[in-house]
Amino acid sequence: MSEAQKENVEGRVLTYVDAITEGVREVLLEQSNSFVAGEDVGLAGGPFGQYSGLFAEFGEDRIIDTPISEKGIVGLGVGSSAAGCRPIIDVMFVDFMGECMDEIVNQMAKMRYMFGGGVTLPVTVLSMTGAGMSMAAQHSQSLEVWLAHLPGVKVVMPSTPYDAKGSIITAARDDNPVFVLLNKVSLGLKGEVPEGTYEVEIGTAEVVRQGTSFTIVAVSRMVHEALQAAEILSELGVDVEVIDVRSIQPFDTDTVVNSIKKTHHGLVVHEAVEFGGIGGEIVAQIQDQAFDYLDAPVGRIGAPFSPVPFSPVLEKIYVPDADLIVAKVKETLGLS
Amino acid sequence: MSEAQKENVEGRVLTYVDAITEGVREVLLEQSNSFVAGEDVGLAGGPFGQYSGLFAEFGEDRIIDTPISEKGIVGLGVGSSAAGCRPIIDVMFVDFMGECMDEIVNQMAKMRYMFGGGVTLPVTVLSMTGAGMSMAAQHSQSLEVWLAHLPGVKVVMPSTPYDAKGSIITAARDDNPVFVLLNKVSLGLKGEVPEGTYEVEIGTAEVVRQGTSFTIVAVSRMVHEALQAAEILSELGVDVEVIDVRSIQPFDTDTVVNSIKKTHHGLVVHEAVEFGGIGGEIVAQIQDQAFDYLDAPVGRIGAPFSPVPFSPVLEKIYVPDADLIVAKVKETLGLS
Amino acid sequence: MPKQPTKKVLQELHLTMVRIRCFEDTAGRLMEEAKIPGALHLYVGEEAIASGVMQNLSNEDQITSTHRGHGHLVAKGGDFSKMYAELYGRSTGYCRGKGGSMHVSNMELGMLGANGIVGGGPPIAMGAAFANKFLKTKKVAVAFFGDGASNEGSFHEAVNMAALYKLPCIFVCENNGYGEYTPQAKHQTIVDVADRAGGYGIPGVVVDGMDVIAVYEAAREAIDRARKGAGPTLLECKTYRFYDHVGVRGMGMTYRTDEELEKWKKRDPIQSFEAELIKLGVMTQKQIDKVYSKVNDLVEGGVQFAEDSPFPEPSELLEDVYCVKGA
Amino acid sequence: MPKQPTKKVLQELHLTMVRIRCFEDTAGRLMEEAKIPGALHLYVGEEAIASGVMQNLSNEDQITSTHRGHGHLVAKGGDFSKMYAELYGRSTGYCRGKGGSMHVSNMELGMLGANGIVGGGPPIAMGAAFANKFLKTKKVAVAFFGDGASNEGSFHEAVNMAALYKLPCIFVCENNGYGEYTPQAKHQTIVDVADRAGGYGIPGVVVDGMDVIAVYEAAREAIDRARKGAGPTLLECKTYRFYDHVGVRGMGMTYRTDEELEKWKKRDPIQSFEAELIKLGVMTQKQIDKVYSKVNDLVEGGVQFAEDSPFPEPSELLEDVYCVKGA
Ligand SMILES: Cc1ncc(C[n+]2csc(CCOP(=O)(O)OP(=O)(O)O)c2C)c(N)n1
Ligand SMILES: Cc1ncc(C[n+]2csc(CCOP(=O)(O)OP(=O)(O)O)c2C)c(N)n1
Ligand SMILES: [Mg+2]
Ligand SMILES: [Mg+2]
Repeated sequence: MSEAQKENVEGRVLTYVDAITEGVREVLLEQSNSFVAGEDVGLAGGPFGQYSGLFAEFGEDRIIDTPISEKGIVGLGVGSSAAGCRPIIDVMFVDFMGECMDEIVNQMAKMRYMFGGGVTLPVTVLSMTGAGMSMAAQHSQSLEVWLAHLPGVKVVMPSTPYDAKGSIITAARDDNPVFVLLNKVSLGLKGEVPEGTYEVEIGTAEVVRQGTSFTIVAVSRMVHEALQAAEILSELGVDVEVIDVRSIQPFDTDTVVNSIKKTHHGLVVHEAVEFGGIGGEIVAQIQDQAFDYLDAPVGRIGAPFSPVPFSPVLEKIYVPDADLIVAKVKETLGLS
Repeated sequence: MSEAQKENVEGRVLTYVDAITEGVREVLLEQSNSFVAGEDVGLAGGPFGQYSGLFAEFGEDRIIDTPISEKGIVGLGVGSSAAGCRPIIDVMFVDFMGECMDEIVNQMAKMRYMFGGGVTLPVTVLSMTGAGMSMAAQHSQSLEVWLAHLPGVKVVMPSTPYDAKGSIITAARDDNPVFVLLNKVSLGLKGEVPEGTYEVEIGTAEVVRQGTSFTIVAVSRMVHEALQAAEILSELGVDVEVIDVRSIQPFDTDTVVNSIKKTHHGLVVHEAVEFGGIGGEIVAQIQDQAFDYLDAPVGRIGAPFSPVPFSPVLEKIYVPDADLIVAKVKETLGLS
Repeated sequence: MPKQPTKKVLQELHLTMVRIRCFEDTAGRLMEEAKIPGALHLYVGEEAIASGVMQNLSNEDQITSTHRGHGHLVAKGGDFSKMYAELYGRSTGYCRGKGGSMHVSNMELGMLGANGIVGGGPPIAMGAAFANKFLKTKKVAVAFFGDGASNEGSFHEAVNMAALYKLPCIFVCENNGYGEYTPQAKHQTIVDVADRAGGYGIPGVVVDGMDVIAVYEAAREAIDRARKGAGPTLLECKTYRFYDHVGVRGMGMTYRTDEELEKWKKRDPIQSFEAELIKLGVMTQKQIDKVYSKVNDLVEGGVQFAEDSPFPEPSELLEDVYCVKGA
Repeated sequence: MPKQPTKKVLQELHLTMVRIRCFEDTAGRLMEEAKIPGALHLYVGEEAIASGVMQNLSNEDQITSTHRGHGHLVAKGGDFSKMYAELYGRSTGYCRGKGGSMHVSNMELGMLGANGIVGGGPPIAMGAAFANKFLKTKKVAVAFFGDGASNEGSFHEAVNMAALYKLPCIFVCENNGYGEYTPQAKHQTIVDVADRAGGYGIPGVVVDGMDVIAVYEAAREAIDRARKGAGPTLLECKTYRFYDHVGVRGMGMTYRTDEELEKWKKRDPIQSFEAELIKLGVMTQKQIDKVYSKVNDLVEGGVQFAEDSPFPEPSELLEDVYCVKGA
C-alpha cells in the first residue's frame, strides 16, 4: 500500500479474512456475470469463513457449492469463463491443486495461446497456502512456483488485508487467469482496508520498509517476519529495506534490482521449500542484473527439504521466521 | 559415462530408445516383483516403442496395459510398492502429470515422511519430456522442476543411451520413488551401451567435456547442444567445460561449483521455461558457493515465457540450441 | 415415432459427412507425405457422429472436442482453408499456427478446441454449459470424448456436476472400441459406456454410430431435453475408426484384425447412407458425385491456401500468452 | 440365510465399537481443550462400519483410510498409546509425530494411512490389491471413503481398474449424508452411491451402516468374493456422524437440523447393538459396563503415555524423507 493510498484509508481496520470477503463481495456487486464456485463456499461460508455472508446476500445462483471434484471445479472455471462468465473459483487448499493440475497447466494456462488468441479466460482462482497450523503435510504447502513457471497464468500472494482485498478485485477485473494465493495463518491479521473498490496492480512489488544497507525480498506472510527481523537488525545498526514481492508472475524485477543496487546485499525469504522455489529465480535475476553491485552472495531462506511435519515442535523449526532471517543477515554481514 | 566405464563398453552401440528397453528388461529379469504398468505399454510396446518386445517376453502379468487413468496408474504404483512390489510406472508424457499430480505430490512423495518412516515405496516412474516434434503445447513440456521441488522423490534426466539404461536400473534398485524423465527427441540418438546391468549413480553430475575458461551446466538433451556449442566456441579460443547434471534431485552442487571455481564463468541451459525453472536454483547455488570466483553473472538459457507453439518455425525458435548458447557465451565474455 | 428428417436435413447430413471424409483423407495423405508436421488423429469412419450431432446445433452452441478433432470442427462449419493452414502451422490458420491438429479451434463457431489431453474436454463443456445456464441463454454445450476417455477422472467429475446442476450439457461418447491400441475390453469391464449414466442419475442412450440418422435423432432428443432445462444425457455412439490411431497407416501395429476392419468398413456410414438416399429418392448418384467434386475443390483450395500462406513471424511467438488490456 | 455370528464375534464387534467410541470421545475433548493440535475428524456414530468390516480382516490385509481415520486404525488393532501420542505430535506416536490425526498409519497392521486428501485412498488400495494379486498372496485391500469422496476422479479411476483386473479390493463407502457441510443431495443426484457400481460391472451393495451385524455380513461376503478372485465390490454403508465435521462441536454451523441428529442418535450403533446383545443373552449389562471401564482405562493410559512422551528432536525433522540404504 503506497503512502498516498494509506492517507485515504482513514483508519478502517479489517482482518485479512474479512478483507477477502469484502474483495469478493465487491466483485460480485460489480460484475453481474461473476460467481463463486467451490467446496463449501455457500451455506458454510468457506472453511475459513472467507465467504461468510455472501450466500445470504447473493443466493445460491451466485455462490455455488460444488461436489468434492477439483478437476470439475477448475473445469467449471475454464469453460464458464470461455463462455462469457467471470468466475471466482475456490480451490480450498493449494495442496489440492494436485487434483486439478491438468485443468490448470494444460487447459487454463494454454488455451488462449493454443487458440492463437481466440479465447479469453477471465477466471480468478483463490486458494490457501502456508504452514503453521499443525495441519501436516497435505494441508500446509506452498506450491506457488508451479504456477509461476506456467506461461498463461498470473500469480499474486497478498500479505496484508489491504492487498488481499485489492488483489482479488484486480484479479477479477483482469481478463486473464489469475491465482490469488492467500495465507491461512494470516487470516486474523489486521490492517487498514478502504471501503469500496480499489486495485493492487498485478506485477508490482512494494517497498514496505525503506532501508539502505540490506534488502530482504519476502513472499507472502514472510513479509511480516522480515519486518520483524528488520526491527531487530536496526538495533544492531543494519538498516534493512523490505520488499513485498506481492506478485510472483509477473515478477517485478526492477523494484528488487534497484533496491539491491542501493544496498548491495540481498536475501530472499519464502515459506515454500527452498530447493526449486521461487527464491532461486529471484536470486538468479538479481545476480544477473546487479552483479557488479553485490558485496556478498544473495541469500535464500525457504523451508528445509522435507514435507511439512505435523508435530508443532517440528513445524516451528520448519517454517522460516524472524530469528532465522536475523541470523542469516548477520552471517552474510559477518556480524556476530 | 566415465572414462573407465567407456573402456568396458567395447563399442556396443544402441539407440536411446533401445537403451530404455534394455534397462527395463534388466530390471524385470533381476526383480521378480517388478512389473511395468501404463497406457499401451503392452501389446503396442509403448507409444515410442520403448517397451517393445517386453510383452512377448514377460507376458501380460508383468507388462500391464492400463486404462487411460493417470491417477489410477500412479496410485497403482504407490499402493503396490507399499505392498511389496517394485513397479515401473509409465506416465506417457510428462504433460499428463497434471492428471496425477495429487498421487505424486501428496501420496508418493510424502507417504514415508507422514508415516514416520513406516513405509517404503520402491517405485520408478518413466515419462517423456521435451519439445521439438511439432506436438504442440500439451505434449512437449519440461516440467521437471515441479518434481525437483518435492521432498520425497528423486528425479533423473539421462541424456545418453548409456545413462538412460543405467539410470533406469539404478532407479529401480533404489528404495525410493524415482522419476526417470526421458527425452523424446533423443530416442534415435546412438551411443555406447554395455550389456548386462550397471548403475548410474543418482545425484552425481558428469563432466562430459573438460575445459578451463567457461562452464556450461546442461540438463537432458541440452547437453548435446552444449557440446556442439563448445566445439564452435573452441574455434574462437573459448575452452568450455560441459557438465551433464543428470540428476536434478538430488543435485550435485559440488561438481558444478568446482568447475565454476576453475573457469569463473557459468551458463545453465535447460529446455524448460526459463522463469521458475531449475536453472534459477542452480544459479542461486553457484553464486552462493562460488561468489568470489565469478567474473561475470551466471547466465541462464531456458524456453521463453510461452507455451510450446505448434508451428515448426516457432518451435525452432522456442527450443534452446547450440547457436543460442554460443551467442550467450560470447555475450558474457564480451566477444563479438 | 419421430418424424422423418426433411430432405434438406438429409442432404446436409450427407454433405457434412462427405466434407469430413474428404478433408481427412487429404490431411492423412499430407501427413504421411510429411507435408503436415506433427501427428494427426483422423476421424474417418466416425463421420456420422459429428455430422448427426452438429446438425442439431447452431454456431452459438459450444462443443469440446478431442485429439481426433478435425471432424468436429468441419461439422461445426469449419473453413477448410483455415483448417489446413492450421495443420500446416501457418499464420493464417484458425490458431495462427500455434495449435495445430490437436488444438484446432474457433470460438465464433462455438468450437472450444480439439484437445490433446484425453478427458480434457468434458470439464470445459460442463463449464460452458454452466455459463449458458447462468447467463440464461438457450445454448447447449456438447462434450465429445472416446471410450478410452471415459476412464479418466475428469469425465466422472464433469458428468456428476452437469447432472447435479441440471446443465444443458450433452456427453457424446464416440466408442470406437479402442483407446489407442487397447481394446475396450482391456480398459473397462462394461460393454456400454452409457451404463455409467446411472451413476449420475441421467439418461444413458446407446446408438449406432454408423447410422447418421440414428445419431441425429438421438442427439436431437438429448439436445432438446438439455435446452428445456431437463439436464444432461450420456449418448454413446458405437463406431470404428477406419485408419490407425495416428495417421492413416499409423505405426503398423497389429492390434486389430483385418477381418474386424473389413466388417466395419462394410458399414461405412457414408456409403450406406448414400445407398439409402438413392433408395429414398432424396439424391441421385449424379448429385452425390457432384457433392464430392465440389467438396474436393474446397479441399484443393484449402490445401493451396495453406501452402501459399506464410509461417508465423518470430515476433508472434510471445503473442497470445496473455490477453493484454486495450490490445 | 448366512449363519448367525458366534458369540465371540459378537463380543468382539462390540468391543471394537466401544474402543472406537471411547477413543474418539476423549480425543475430541482433548482437541477442544487445545491439548491436541490441529484438526480432528471424529468417527463417532460410524463405529459399526469399521468394526463390521475389520472383523473380517487379518493384520495382513490392507486398508486405506480417510481424514476420518482413527476408527479404522482402532478397529485394525491400533494401540491407544501410540495413537494418542501421534495425535499429540510426540516421537512415540505411530508416525513419530510427523503425521498426526490425518496421517496416522501403521504398516504392521496393514493400515496404509489416514489420508488428508479426499479420494486419496482408493487408488492406493487398488494398488495394494494389485500387489496382493501379483504376489499371489490371499490378502485383500479395503478402501474406506465418504459419500463426498465418491465424486472425486480418483475414485472413478481406481474402481474401474480394480474391476478390470478383478483385484481383491473392496470399496467401502461410508455414506454419512454429508461432505463437510454439504448434504449429499447437493453434491450428487443419486441416493445410493452403490448405484455407481454398475458403471464398472461390479456388485453394488447397500447396507445399514448403523447395524454392525449387517455390515459384518455384507463385508464378509464382499471380502470372501474378493479373496476367491471374483473381484471388487462397492459396499455402501448408510451412516451419520454424531459430531461435527471437525471436532465435537465444530464451527457451530447450522447445516443440519437438531431433529435429524436426534433421529439418527436414536439409532446409535452401539446402544442398539447392546440392547440386542442383552436380549440375545450374549452379554449382560454388567459385562458391558466392564468393557467400558476396561477400555476407558486404556484410554486413560494412552493419554497419559502421550502426555509423558517427548516431542521429536529437531534432528528428526529431516529424517524419513527418503529411505537411506543400509540405514
Ligand atoms: C491424459 C492423457 N493420457 C493419455 C494420452 C495419450 N493418448 C492420446 S489419444 C489416446 C487414446 C484415446 O482413446 P479414446 O478416448 O477412446 O479416443 P480415440 O482415440 O479412440 O478416438 C491416448 C491414450 C493423452 N493424450 N492424454
Ligand atoms: C482433495 C480434497 N478436497 C477437499 C478436501 C477438504 N475436505 C476434507 S474432508 C471433506 C469432506 C469429505 O466428505 P466425505 O468424503 O463424505 O467424508 P466425511 O467427512 O463425510 O467422512 C472435504 C471437502 C480435502 N481434504 N481433499
Ligand atoms: Mg476410442
Ligand atoms: Mg460424508
